[in-house]
Amino acid sequence: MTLQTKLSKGDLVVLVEMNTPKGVDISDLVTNARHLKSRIDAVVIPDMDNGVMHMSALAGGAIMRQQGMEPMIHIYGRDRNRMALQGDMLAAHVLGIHNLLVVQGENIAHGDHQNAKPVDDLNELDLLVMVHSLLKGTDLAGFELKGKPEFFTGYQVQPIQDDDHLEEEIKTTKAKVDAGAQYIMVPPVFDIDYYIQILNKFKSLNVPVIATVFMLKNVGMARYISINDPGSKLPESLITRIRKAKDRETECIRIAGEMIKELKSQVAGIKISASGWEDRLPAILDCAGL
Amino acid sequence: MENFEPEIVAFCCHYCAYTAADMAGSKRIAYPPNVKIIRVPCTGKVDAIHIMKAFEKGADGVYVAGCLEGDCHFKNGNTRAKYRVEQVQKYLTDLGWEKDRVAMINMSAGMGEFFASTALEFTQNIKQLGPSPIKHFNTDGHQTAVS
Amino acid sequence: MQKLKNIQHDKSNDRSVLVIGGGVGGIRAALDLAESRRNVILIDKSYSIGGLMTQLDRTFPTNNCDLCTVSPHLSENTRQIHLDLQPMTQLEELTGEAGNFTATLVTEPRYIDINKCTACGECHKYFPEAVRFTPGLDPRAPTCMRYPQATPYAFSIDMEKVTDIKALQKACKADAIIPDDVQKKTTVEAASVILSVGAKLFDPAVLDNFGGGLFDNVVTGLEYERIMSASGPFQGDLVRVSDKKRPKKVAWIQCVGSRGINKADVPYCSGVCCMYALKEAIVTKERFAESIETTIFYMDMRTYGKDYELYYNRAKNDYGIRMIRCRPHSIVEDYKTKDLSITYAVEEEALTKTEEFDMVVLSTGFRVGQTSIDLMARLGIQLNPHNFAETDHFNSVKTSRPGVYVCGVIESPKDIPETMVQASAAASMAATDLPAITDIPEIENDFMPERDVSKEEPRIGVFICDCGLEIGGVVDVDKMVEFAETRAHVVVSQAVGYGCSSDSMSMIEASVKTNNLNRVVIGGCSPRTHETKFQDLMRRTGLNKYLVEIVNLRDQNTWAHMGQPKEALDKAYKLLGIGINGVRKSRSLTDQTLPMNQNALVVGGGVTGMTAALQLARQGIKVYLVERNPGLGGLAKSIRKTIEGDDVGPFMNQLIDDVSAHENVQVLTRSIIVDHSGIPGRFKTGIQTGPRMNYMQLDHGVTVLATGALPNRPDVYGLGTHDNIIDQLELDAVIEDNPEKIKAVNNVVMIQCAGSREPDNPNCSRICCQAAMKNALRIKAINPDAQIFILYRDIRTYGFQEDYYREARNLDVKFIRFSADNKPEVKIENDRVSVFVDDIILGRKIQIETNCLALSTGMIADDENTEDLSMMFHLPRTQDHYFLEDHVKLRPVDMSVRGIFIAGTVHSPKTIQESITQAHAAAGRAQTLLAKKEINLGAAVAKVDGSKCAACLICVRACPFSIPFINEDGYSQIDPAKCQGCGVCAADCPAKAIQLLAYEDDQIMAKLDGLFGGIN
Amino acid sequence: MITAEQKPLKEIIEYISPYDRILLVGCNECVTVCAAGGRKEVGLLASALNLHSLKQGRTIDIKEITLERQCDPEYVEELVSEIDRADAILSMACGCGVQTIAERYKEKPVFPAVNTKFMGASQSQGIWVERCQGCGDCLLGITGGICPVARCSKHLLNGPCGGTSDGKCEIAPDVDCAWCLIWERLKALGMEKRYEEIMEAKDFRPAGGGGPRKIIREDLSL
Amino acid sequence: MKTQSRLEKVLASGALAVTSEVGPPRGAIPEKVKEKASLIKDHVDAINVTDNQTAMVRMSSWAAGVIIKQMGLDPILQMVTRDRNRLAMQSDIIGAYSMGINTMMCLSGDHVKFGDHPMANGVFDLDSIQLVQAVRKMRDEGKFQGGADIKSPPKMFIGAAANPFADPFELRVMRLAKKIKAGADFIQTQCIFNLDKFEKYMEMVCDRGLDEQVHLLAGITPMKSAGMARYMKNKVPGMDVPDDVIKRMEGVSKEEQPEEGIKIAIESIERLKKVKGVHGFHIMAIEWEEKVPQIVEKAGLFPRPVV
Repeated sequence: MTLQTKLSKGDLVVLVEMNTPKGVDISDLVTNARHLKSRIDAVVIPDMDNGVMHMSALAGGAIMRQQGMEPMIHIYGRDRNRMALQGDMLAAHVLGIHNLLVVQGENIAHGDHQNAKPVDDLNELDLLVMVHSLLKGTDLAGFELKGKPEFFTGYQVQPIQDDDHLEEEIKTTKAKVDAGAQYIMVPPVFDIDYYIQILNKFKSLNVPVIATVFMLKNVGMARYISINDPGSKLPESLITRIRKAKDRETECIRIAGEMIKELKSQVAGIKISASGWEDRLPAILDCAGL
Repeated sequence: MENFEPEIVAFCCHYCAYTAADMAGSKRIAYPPNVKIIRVPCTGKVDAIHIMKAFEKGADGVYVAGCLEGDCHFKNGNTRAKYRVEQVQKYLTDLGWEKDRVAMINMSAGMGEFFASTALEFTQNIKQLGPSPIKHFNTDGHQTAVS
Repeated sequence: MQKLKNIQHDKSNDRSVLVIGGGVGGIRAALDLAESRRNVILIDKSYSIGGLMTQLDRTFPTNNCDLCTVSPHLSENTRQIHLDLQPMTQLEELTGEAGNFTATLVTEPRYIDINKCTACGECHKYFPEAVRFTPGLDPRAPTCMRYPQATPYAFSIDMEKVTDIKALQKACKADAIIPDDVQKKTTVEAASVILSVGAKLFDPAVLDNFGGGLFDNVVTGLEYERIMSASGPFQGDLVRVSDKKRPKKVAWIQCVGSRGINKADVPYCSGVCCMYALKEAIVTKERFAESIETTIFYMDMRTYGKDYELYYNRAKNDYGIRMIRCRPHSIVEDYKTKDLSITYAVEEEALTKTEEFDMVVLSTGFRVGQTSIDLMARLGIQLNPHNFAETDHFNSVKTSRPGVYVCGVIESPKDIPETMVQASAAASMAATDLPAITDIPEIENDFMPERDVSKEEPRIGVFICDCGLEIGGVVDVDKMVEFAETRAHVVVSQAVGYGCSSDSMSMIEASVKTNNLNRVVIGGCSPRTHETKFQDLMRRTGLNKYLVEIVNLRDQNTWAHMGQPKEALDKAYKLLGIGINGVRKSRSLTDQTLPMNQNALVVGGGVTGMTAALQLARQGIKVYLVERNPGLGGLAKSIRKTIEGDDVGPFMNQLIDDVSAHENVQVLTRSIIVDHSGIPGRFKTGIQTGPRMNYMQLDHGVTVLATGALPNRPDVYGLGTHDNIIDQLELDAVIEDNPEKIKAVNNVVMIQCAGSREPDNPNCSRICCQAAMKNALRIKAINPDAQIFILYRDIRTYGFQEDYYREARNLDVKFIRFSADNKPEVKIENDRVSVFVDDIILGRKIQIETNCLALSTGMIADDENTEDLSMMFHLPRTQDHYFLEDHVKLRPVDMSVRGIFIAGTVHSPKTIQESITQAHAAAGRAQTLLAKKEINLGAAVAKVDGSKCAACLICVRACPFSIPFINEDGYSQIDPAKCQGCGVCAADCPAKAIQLLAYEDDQIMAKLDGLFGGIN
Repeated sequence: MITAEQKPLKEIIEYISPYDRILLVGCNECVTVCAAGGRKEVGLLASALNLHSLKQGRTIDIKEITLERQCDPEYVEELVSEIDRADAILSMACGCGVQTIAERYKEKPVFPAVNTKFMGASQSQGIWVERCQGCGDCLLGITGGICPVARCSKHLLNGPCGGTSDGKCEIAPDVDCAWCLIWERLKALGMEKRYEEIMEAKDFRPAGGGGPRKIIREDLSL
Repeated sequence: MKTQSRLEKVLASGALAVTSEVGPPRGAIPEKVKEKASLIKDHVDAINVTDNQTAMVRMSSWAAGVIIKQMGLDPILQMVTRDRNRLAMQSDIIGAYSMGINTMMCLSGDHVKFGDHPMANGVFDLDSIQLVQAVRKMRDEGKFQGGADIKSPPKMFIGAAANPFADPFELRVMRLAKKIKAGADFIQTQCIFNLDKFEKYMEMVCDRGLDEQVHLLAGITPMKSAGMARYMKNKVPGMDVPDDVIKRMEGVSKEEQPEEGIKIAIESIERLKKVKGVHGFHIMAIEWEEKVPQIVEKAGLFPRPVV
């Protein structure tokens, strides 16, 4: 069953995020994927996430396909112009990658190639328009394509900073849905009750809402997020809980698992991001009872 | 029984307990000389057989001393050692021995005082328990292992 | 017999660093450089190196005898390739410039060929007069060693005092006397110079009121050390000089010759005397008798170092050492009994008292001798007003002459750990004038080929140290020797004195050869400290280094059981039994090696981290600088001025620019460490980096932790409740940014130790007293009419900071002392802040209304962060959550996990300059590891016997590092290059098919047999 | 593999108490892999027995030997050189090994030191689970690779009983319901239809109902 | 008519059948059987006689069945495959039939672990479906399992059990189909508390047309207390007691709880009467047989038809 049909049937979908390597050694990527094969519905492959140069998501998606798994790749306008993007989309279809997630590319200044020149030929809305056009068999210049690609396209909501921003973000997201986004992915919030409130608001857009569970790894990381990303509402009690744990890593896995448990009845799908600790994903799934 | 001086073997891991023992020495903290240390790289190396053989050869008590839980230099050698000590305790119980003749103790390299106080405590416990059941008092008051 | 090896200078790296002074500082600097494969010439005017520290009895806080901890550093074979030791040598002239100096050296005649001398001591039997052994106490032989592990291990002769040269030559069986030895002059090329000549101790003889030099039972601190020392004049017995009787009452008088009260005094604080007086008092009680009464007369107790306050508290509370805050006026000797009476004023009661003592120790401090002043003139470096070497305010080892660096007491008064830090820092700085470390090729060690002993019957040699009195003073070494003789296969059994001294080492080496030994047991101290040294010895004899077993007779026997000599002897027999049986089963093993990763990870982007990163980067090392905040700078960025008056801002901006611009530094801000694995030289650390927490793994060979401490914000004295109640850091900013506001203040009150020296933060924050002086003086400069009150417990302006304290007093800053149990009170009424304090001198409570109350809140460890890091990196911490270094005296920046170093305030509170010095030191120590191209993993790896293996997979699953796998032959295989050597698989293997080399089961069984008297 | 578990020490001690010289024989096959009777367990048991006898004030002579495989006469033959010096044999092999020894050395008493448990697989380190009962007529091909004979508490062949909850068997919450597993597997394989076929009553002759079983390979036998 | 079974006749008449059960005593006390049976004799069409229920040793079900038969009532012989192999079971069947017992239930039985003989070996030579098949073969083909002919084969009306609530739910209907395919004439279900789920189940049953092929009797158990409800939910395997039922029981005072339990049972029957495919009720009043008449009456199932 593809992701799309499963979502349309109302079944819970479980996605995990896996980064392509910075380099050509794909052994970890493949091994981690294999360990999850029967347990998840799709693998989300970010494309040079956070502005850090990695192997392209297109290749990552193709590798997942080779492993018999369903890929979903990020697309955004920072690094490629409309030519490159359309070309890559056609390639994606041919390589068996049919799930797209339109994201906003991280500011170049935050990445590892700070001197690079951002392209920004198309914005997120343009991208959705572009995908829509390709689906219809026409490229952005109006020329007809030989063979139409098929895509299931979603939109990645920006991290919510506060209630005002939430309202604004719902508006922009609605525009994306109107432009053809078929599902939306909501970034992580650590206060579950608050997260559920947010998710419920997005549900009003009438497309499947996928929540994100982001794995904390230690106190330092939790502290960093609580200070630097107040919108993610990381409660002090969570930091205390990790500090008090005898085995902090296991506790972090448990926390992620519990979040998934709480969220799974509330949303159409859950994406788990272990951010480099993909080898711990099976343990998180165990804890989540998935 | 009063002048019974037990023979105690302590299997100490190099990184924590052995260093703690050195630390106790360098701080001149006295503890009973009954404790004799055999150094191992990690308590995970200590096999149940080593403990059993120590008893067989005449030990009145044996303890395995490793790093604090969660702090093992080799990730989890000390927790494995703990299970092995429990295994030996079960054996001893089955044999009708006191299971407290063997123990697992955790400490960090800096805990010289703790090393000394546990050595004292363990020695006192073994004194309470008396000589190993395989030892028999000769008329001159000396104990010998029958072997 | 140890020879001084002729240096074969590496051609491509032929520029050396000249280190002047062979005290601990000079030795540390020289060894750091040599270990980093830099060529070093170490000169010392004395006939053997070691300096002051080797004369000390024990050092705090561990109260160890540190001879043995220093000595392993002195004779490691492998280092000699790069280290050229020239005793009895002085610098005459230094020309040229940084990178290209020419030094003229003069070596005095020794009259003994050190390559022939066996240090047998025959010569001194015949000519016992003339040369002084210990300052002031011990007139001894003309050919005399200063301490038993002297390096080089050879006598020297003071030819002027020799009457009959022929007779002397005759006495020497080794034919080592060179009567016509002459002074030699040489020139050497040096890229840089490190000056580490230390300082002299003040001679109290000039003070008539303390009878120094006149009264037998008044001694200086150092003399007291010598009296207690096992190698001292009374063989380690504490007795009075006058009647050789054990004293019952000993007093210490602090600040003798320091802190400028008398005419002969120097104005500065000598920094170390408070700690050594406490140590001597504790050791007196600990080693000699609880009942000896110990009293310390002091002005301010300056226990400002790491955990020193705890040591002070122990002295007071656990040992009952009496503390009297008073400067005694004089000492009077009873001419008959030679007892001493001290007259002193009791502060609280305003009366004087006279009390009798058996012995009085004068805590004398440092001063720079004329020879050092002359030497510094020859080096062309500037002196400060106190005749110490003037250094850069942001780099304490950098002198006024580029390329010349200093370390140790010649820079400023300091204790051993600080000297060690500065030595490593100086070495690191000196290396910057040499080619980058990454450009130096590696030279192979060439030991003789190993002998195959597998077919031989065991022939065991047992060598037992007495370690001065440390072992021999508790148990009878001869009896142990006899015991060992009776064991099977023991061919040789003998006592060797200090086994780690070079003569004993040579003797053992010779014995191995003449007796054709194939296994060796050393009964001595802990293998943790000395195993390598004896393993090197084995290699020199052509034996595999795993054929030696060290029996821990000292640390785990005589030290712990000194009160039970009989039981300790019995235990010694058993420990020897374990060792002998164990070595019998030892096998020759090969060490595993892996290539070194030459990147460095520096955690923390404050002043310390940046300095360390830059220093490493300049040596060609790729550095990852990880900082959790969005920008670099850390706490130092919020400081405006140093006490010396330097602007911190421009300095920091320059540093940030340099770091950001350096091609070898990869700055990773907004980065959090989340995992860590690997072994020293091949670490792998995972970080989350950037605003979106991108995960990244860094490969690196070493780690420098410089994550700093936090400014303390305790909830005391109304801090945070009123605009006029601020901390010193805020005051610093106000003074700089808003002088108008300062002009408007009338009464300024500062309260010291706010939140420090308290149960929940027991140590001294070190920086607050100088911060108070700094800010007080600046306020006075802006607003001379301002009244300033500093409420304190002890003023701890150590070293030259005392100058600022004196200046503050001169400017009429009021100092009011309070005690921990009677603290000032702050009241806010009608928005006005008042401080109430009991004035001890006035004997009443006074009220000061203030419009500026500055609290000296100091620092507190970043518990949450160090806890996280300590778990990931497996590092110990102190009780108050700072990182705990490997050895508090001798390895102050090394952590117990090799390859991890700490610097800055994550170690303990310190000033910017001190942090920078430690950063350089950490970078220098890191280079000693990075200079190697290979990592030695040791030989303790698991080995599978395929014929026994049942391929059950238990090892595959049990291994914490996932190393074993089932190979195509169907049995488990363990890659020795990956095996970490924990032995979990060996213990779990149900088929007993796995053995951990060096800890095989048969060896452990044999050890058990040895313990219980059986033979195996 | 065949799994086993050491007998209670008390029982072993009772067996061997009349004897002074014991030959303690381990096996390097299944019982090593399930950590019941390999070299290590042999060593531990020997040590425990020694401790026991020393406590009684007597010494026993325990000779430890671990054979490659105790169920093959050729390996068992290796005991010949030791057998005369033993009063009794204590075997840590499965029942097959014990019987092979008993058959070869008829003059010596042979005692089992382990309880032979079942044919199982290792689930994770230190945990072994039953997977096969050797019924002689393998059904796995039609049950999705999961055996209802070995893994259903009631050996049901036609589906789960009414006691299943949450996919677990009624006998204990940690026991998976074999039929739930079979069903999931059949679904995954698209073989749901298989389930609807009634499995006829099982012929128990190949399972041992017809007496001790034997395999004869004429092409191999000599 | 396949058999002489009264139950078959009632069902064939199109009336809603009512059965209940009697657990034989743990001792040779025939009076006890009689006493229990007479409590319900007028209110049910047939009486299940349990076979070592909950794996506890009791008087054998066919002996107790004979006692009931001798009272002129109609016993349903329960037989579990746990305690007997195929020889014993076939011999008991022809024995029982010879004593006039013509209706039986084929079950696998609770696991021995739960009973008073946990050390016993469960036989399970056949499973319940295979037993249904075996009885049908005896009746319709006149053959024993071994293939030999039966002289005068037993004509048993064959029942089997169904639990609509055990896992996996989707298998429940298929399993029912299997039992029907094997030869089950009627089905008695596990106690039904979750009516919604049961209705869904019945829909699936009807979708497959199984209601045409078998007579399904819905299981009803009156609860004595909220405690019992909780116990059933938590401790009895394969039981589905929804929270609102427990809440309802808890909502009344302890004294009123038995009455509430009976009320629930009656309401359930009323509701289930309307469900397509439900051909009757099997009332399991565990150790509470005296309440069966009341339930039957209040549920409008009294009097019983005469056939």
